[in-house]
Amino acid sequence: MSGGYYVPATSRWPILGSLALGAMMVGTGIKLVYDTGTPLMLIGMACVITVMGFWFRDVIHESMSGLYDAQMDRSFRWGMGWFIFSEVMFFAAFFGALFYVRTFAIPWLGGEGAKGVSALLWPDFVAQWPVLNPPDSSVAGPDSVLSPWQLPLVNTLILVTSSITLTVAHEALKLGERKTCRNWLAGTVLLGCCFIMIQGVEYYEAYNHYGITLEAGIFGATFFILTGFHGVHVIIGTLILTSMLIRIHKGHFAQDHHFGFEASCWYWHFVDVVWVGLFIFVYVF
Amino acid sequence: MHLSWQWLLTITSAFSITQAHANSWNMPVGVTDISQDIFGLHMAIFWVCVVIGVIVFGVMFYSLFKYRHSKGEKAANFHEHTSVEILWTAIPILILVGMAVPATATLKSMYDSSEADLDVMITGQQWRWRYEYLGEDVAFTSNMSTSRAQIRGEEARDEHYLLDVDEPLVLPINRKVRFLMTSDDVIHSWWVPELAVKQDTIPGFINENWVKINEPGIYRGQCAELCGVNHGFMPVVVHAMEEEEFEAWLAERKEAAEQEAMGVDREWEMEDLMARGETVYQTICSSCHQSEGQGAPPAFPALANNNQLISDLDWHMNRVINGVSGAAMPAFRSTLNPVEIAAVVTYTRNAWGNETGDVVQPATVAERIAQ
Amino acid sequence: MAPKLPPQHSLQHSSTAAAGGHSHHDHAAQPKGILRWVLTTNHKEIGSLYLIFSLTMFFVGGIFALVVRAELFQPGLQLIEPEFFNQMTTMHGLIMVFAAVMPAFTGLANWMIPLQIGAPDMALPRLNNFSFWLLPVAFTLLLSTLLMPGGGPNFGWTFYAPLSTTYAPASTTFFILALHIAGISSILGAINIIATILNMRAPGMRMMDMPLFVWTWLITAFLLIAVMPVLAGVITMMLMDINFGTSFFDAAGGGDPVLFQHLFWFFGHPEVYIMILPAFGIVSAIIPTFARKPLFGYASMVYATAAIALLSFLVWAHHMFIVGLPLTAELFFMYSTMLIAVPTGVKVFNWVTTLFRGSISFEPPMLFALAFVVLFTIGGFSGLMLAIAPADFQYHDTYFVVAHFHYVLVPGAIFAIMAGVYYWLPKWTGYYPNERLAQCHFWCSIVGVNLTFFPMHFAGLAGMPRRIPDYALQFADFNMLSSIGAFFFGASQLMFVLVVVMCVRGGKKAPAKAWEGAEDLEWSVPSPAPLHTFETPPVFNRTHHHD
Amino acid sequence: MWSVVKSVLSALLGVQNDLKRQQDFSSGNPAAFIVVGIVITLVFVLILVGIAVIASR
Repeated sequence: MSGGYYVPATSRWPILGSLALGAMMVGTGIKLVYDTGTPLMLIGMACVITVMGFWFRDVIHESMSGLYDAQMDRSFRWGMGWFIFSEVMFFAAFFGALFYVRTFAIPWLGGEGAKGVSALLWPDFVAQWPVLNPPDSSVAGPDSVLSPWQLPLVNTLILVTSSITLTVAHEALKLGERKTCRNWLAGTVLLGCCFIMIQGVEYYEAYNHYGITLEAGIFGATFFILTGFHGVHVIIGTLILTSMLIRIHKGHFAQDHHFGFEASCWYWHFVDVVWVGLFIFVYVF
Repeated sequence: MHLSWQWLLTITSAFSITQAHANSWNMPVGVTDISQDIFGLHMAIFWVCVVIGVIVFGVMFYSLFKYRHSKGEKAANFHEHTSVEILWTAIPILILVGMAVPATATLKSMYDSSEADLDVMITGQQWRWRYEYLGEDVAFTSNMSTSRAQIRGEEARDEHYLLDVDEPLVLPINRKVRFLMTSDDVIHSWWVPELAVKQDTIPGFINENWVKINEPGIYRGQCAELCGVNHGFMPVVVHAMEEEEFEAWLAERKEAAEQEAMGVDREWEMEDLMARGETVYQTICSSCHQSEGQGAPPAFPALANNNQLISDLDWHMNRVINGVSGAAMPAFRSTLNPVEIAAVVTYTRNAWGNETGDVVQPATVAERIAQ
Repeated sequence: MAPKLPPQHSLQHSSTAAAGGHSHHDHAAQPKGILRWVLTTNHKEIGSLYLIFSLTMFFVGGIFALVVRAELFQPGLQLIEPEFFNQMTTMHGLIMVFAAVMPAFTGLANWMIPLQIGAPDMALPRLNNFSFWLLPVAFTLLLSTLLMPGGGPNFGWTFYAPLSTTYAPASTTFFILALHIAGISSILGAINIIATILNMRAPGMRMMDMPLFVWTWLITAFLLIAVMPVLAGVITMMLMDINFGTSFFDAAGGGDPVLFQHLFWFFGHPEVYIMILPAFGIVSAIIPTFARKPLFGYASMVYATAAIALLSFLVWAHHMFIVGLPLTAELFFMYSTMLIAVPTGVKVFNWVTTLFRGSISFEPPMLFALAFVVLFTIGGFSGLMLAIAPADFQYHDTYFVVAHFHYVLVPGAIFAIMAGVYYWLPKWTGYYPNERLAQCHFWCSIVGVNLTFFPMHFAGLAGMPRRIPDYALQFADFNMLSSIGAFFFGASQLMFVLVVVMCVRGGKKAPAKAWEGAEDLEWSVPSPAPLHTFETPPVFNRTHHHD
Repeated sequence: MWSVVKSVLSALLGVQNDLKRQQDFSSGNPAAFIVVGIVITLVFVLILVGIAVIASR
């Protein structure tokens, strides 16, 4: 290369990826609306994952053959940074919904504030958060809510610890101590798996012992959409870190040049920060 | 209520008010103080825009004409001039502040619905309005009365095509009437231009608004928020009358309501229920289930030859009284009275080939509702 | 003496013209035929794909609009049922916003941003192709909902809950998923554009040297990344309410239908600017070119764009003035909305002052740009009127609003896109567009647009609500005019297709610098621009401006 | 510091003389501009909220 910028050759992954995503979405839609179509959804999902695998394989290959220069590296950085910003805004929508409901809608329905006259429609409703008795008696609220100081606290500690272990792994990589890096990274993945399992236990408890369900009024709705999408992100993050572990094992990444690894760290820290927000606003307050 | 910026209105009125009354090109001045304030704001901002437009477009078209390349005009090379830029930032800000002050005053009075003489609950339903005079035991629904034949062009369209209802909202003039607005299903918007009231009705919440009408008359409007297939066919008609006339009307309606209440206890004949039921069906039910009960599946099931309906009277009554949660079928227990429900159930069970022979008595319905 | 802006520059690079001579190993095995387009990673080819897709969808959405206008030609129900009418208004809005205007700007960005900043391609070329190919998938799915049992989306492009949740047709789930795909496409496209602009500028080109089209797109891309995820969030909540029994938008469970509107318009208002900021950039390139005079205030244009973008996050609830907001909120949003007039005014004043004492010629791009300034400003005026909350109680949800946003979108966004296409066609094809036909297209469009949308102001003020399939008799004349105008405007656009097709096939040859007054970097590469440009970064020099 | 605030304020109004801007872009610290920009935006929002609260009394 004569110092020029690397423009990749034609690639079949973009078009295959979009078709796969389309198939997955159509399958999901058919599943939701007509309660069939699961195979299409699963095939689509498998194809999306496969395409992503091949796509990243190409990128890794190009990167390992030294086709990327510092400018390309910066492009990846900007790209990943803004992608995470878009994820922040995705969660912002759910947090915004939570704050709106708690600050405005629930008090109004209970007779307080600028639109408190709405309580005429719901004479029996008492505004409180969490909403255990939704305005209409046809909606069954949760029986009780989870204490933040049990499993959620454990999960908070797990995620915060995992951020630290990941940082240690990153520092080790920068020093070229690959074995240390591998061990700490493996620890991080393990912590991620623990988090997911504990979250699973918590969901089981919520559904079976606390009556917190998706149908349980606005509390159930906000609880599950926030923790659920966060959980999905933890799962994705764990998968990313697992692939990083495999790559470390295979001897990828240079001491001073390993953006793939860094990007997964960014992502993991982002997931961590979201959890802290969740812990404070969904569980504690 | 008159604002100190009345001069704005005066300047603009010479042209605009006569204009607005003479034709339907402009916003109506309306018959409340608020509507007149709003009209003043509207004309003021309109003229501000016209003046700015004339200046800006004047300079622009002058430049386009004067500095044509084809006339061999050489381009100057100036750019950036801080004081000009400050000027064209500052002047708009001043104009905006000048507009914001009267707008704030008007908005505050629009929001002040305290100390009302009469409370009317307005409930949007797909696709009609329900009016309830709170504390007076008078309530009715208001449906569009323009015939399908006119809409289809099979009959000549009359003057108030699409803007006529069977029962207008009757209000007194010179009295502050507070509206409590809500909806049973989707968001509607209750709008009468001449009263300058346009307010969304949000299911599960109540919005407040108010009017104090200055002149008796009939004022027409329409639902302004897309609310489904018949959004274009739910007009609002307000009949504003002198206070004494209104009192007389209200007393009459109260008496009629009492009569109706007594009807619950009496034994009804099949024909009477069928006749009453047909009226109720055609005004309330036919917009979804269609005039011959054929429905519009999948959203609106057919009632004619509906096996479940024919075989299960209990199920049928339950659907009408309590509605279907999560679907378009509303609960009619508070919208219709027991007589109307009994009549419409009887009607649907015996019309269009549904020959069940069931006669449902209002007393039975009242009992069901009480449970 | 410090250099003055806007930039004028010379270029030192030699590789461009000889690009064909470079045998770069990556381009060795170019697939032929259709595969070349499907698999491409080239920003010019992807840009063309975007533009072709957008033009196609412009006609699809246009036909939906004509169905609506045909039904509204006279009072009564003649051609279609209200249910189908609602599907047509909804689809018209969705297609025009998400499949016509946005992809058109993205297409122009793909083509022009690398050329204007001296980059060889977009920062992430494969991702770029992915962003494009998501669009046909998304909109095939969206359009297919029209054929599903129960019909397609019928709740307006704003899809307010609960009409779009509890009371919606079954196809709504597919509508949501289609919008998710389109949203992913927009976000990835925007990330790519930001990375390109921040990272790929020619050595020596600073931020304040960038052409305004690049600046406006940078800010637009930021808006996209900030608000498309919020749209994704709100439609996800809809999906949950419809399919999983949650009660985000249902008061019975403690939710609020108005919550939907807050989230939607938090996306929706910046979305409006997403559709107009790049238009500002195009017009700010064209007017100085044909006035042969630098833009009056380059920096203040940049600042005004940034200010508009910032304000766009603070004004969303002016779409909700009649929804029953508390008084304080109503006042806040009225004030913040009125303030938008200030930076927008700065822009208009700048364009006009640029014309003043120029040397103006009236080629087709300039005609469209000038029409943009006038008609967009008229749309801005009605916007200012709508900002006055008490008056909005009368305007809201009437044809006055329809007139307002069509003035900013059709002779605003779409005229700017057409201006841009006419402006850059010589660069893309190597030929000038047929001047006479283009002028004919322009004058027909001007007449058509105004005939269609101007009477809507009157219909709205006189009391006609929007989104109704049939109307009272006093609105008949206005509607008849609008319908005639709409069909005329629609037919005129066929001329546009003709001009473009003719221009691709041949015509008067264009030199590298196709317009006498054009200054930006794209005019330094040959016309037509070779497939690969700036493979070796050019050195960007600001020449000192003589005063 | 004061000059940064002044520059950001004039940017918000879209008014800035060329010489001053050249100085900002050649010698200014971008981080300072961003921080001051965010702070001023927040202050602006708060002022607007304040006016709305007072006006609605």
